[in-house]
Amino acid sequence: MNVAHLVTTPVDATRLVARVSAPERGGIATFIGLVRNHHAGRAVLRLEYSAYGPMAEAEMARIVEEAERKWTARVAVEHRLGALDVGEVAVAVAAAAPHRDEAFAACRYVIEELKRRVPVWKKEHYADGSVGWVDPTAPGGSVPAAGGTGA
Amino acid sequence: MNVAHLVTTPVDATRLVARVSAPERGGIATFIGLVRNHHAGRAVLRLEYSAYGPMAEAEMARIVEEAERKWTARVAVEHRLGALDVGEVAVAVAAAAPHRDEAFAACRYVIEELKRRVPVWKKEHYADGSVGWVDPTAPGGSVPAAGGTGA
Amino acid sequence: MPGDIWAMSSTTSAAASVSVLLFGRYAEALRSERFDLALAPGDTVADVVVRLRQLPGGDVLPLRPLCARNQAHCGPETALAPGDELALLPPLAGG
Amino acid sequence: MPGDIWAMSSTTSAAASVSVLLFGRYAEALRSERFDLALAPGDTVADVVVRLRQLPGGDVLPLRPLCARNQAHCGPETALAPGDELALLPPLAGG
Repeated sequence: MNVAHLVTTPVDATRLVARVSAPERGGIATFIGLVRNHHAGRAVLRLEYSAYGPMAEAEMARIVEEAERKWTARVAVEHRLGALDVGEVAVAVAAAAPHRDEAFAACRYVIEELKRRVPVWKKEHYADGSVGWVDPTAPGGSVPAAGGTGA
Repeated sequence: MNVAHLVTTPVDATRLVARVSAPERGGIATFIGLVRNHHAGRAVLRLEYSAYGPMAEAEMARIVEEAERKWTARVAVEHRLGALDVGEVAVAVAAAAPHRDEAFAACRYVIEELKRRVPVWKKEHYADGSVGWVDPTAPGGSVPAAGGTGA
Repeated sequence: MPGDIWAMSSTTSAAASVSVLLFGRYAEALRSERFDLALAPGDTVADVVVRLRQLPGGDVLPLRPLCARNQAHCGPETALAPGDELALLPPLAGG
Repeated sequence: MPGDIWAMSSTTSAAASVSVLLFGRYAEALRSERFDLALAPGDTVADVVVRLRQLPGGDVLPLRPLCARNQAHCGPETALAPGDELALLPPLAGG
């Protein structure tokens, strides 16, 4: 069963929890990443996620497999693509394991590795009309993108 | 708003997530504890949670307050009481924060402190007909309770 | 003479007594969820535990059980005041 | 003479070419999401990056960008084979 997906419809963490639940797994840790209304001191109105689709899903599947092997856990993850408003869910991870240590560790591993390895990009639309590509390696956290109407 | 409750109806993690969500909080970590079908090598059929109610809610509220202060997070927690079947949710914690480090830390803190400090007890009904009080300090993880029909 | 120092709620004035709450297997073994005890000046949690251990089933109690005074965790040397609510807590198993 | 070594997909046989995929601000700056490049024996990812940097907007590319060969992360010294899919990835921002 493939449990690592890119989706263009709303991410539902409850659905992921249901997928990983089982009577022998007593702990489920989840992480939900939402679109924030600010980034590096700038007011954010909305954003757009894009991806190198086939690789992103393959890499997510590899990460899930690694976590499941390392912690005897069961993991599901979904990442949203396209246009998102503030408050919408961008990514959700659910990790179930017999005990909570493993569930937390597996959940944390998946979101950290996803951020480190999965080819997804984020374009932010700011309140001042400008648009930026989020770049964690850039000084201000983003670099200007084409299509902005402001600064 | 009180966000630390004992409940006798099903715990709904989604409701807790909704309570802590806000546009400035980009990360929500949750933990869901379910009734497992096994404990310390014994098959479990169902269990009963009881509590020192007023203190349990007061202690949960103190823990939530500590976590919120320590990590600038927003936290909600619910613990179920009464009879539960395998697979039902016993406890759920949701912690929202601007970033995921704080969300994970706050969530983890609340479940660890809850287990350490909140006066709740668990009676397990085993497949062999016996009944035990769960006791993490006892050698087999539980001590016999009255009312068992077996070993 | 335990009989001298025991007094149930109906015969004890609240001003000179402490409510002891029992839970889980402590309540099961002592067949009660609550005792109202007369309090001598200077009585600590440990003093109350010693008296409860003399009751039938009282050996379920460790000498230093987990306990709470007025709904907050406390240690066995905690002094009790008239009207206090003392809870003796079996090993916790929540979550 | 970049013109000599560039060949778009329509004129290059798949057997001797590599598909280069661009994303995010790399695609924006180079105004394309895909180039099919002729491959010389021994060409590495770094060789391809050097050539792409000569194009208009190509200076958006660092000398050692994050990259993937056939949908798996790879280093800039990775040798390319005909038919490979090379992706040049701007700093990741998922999650």
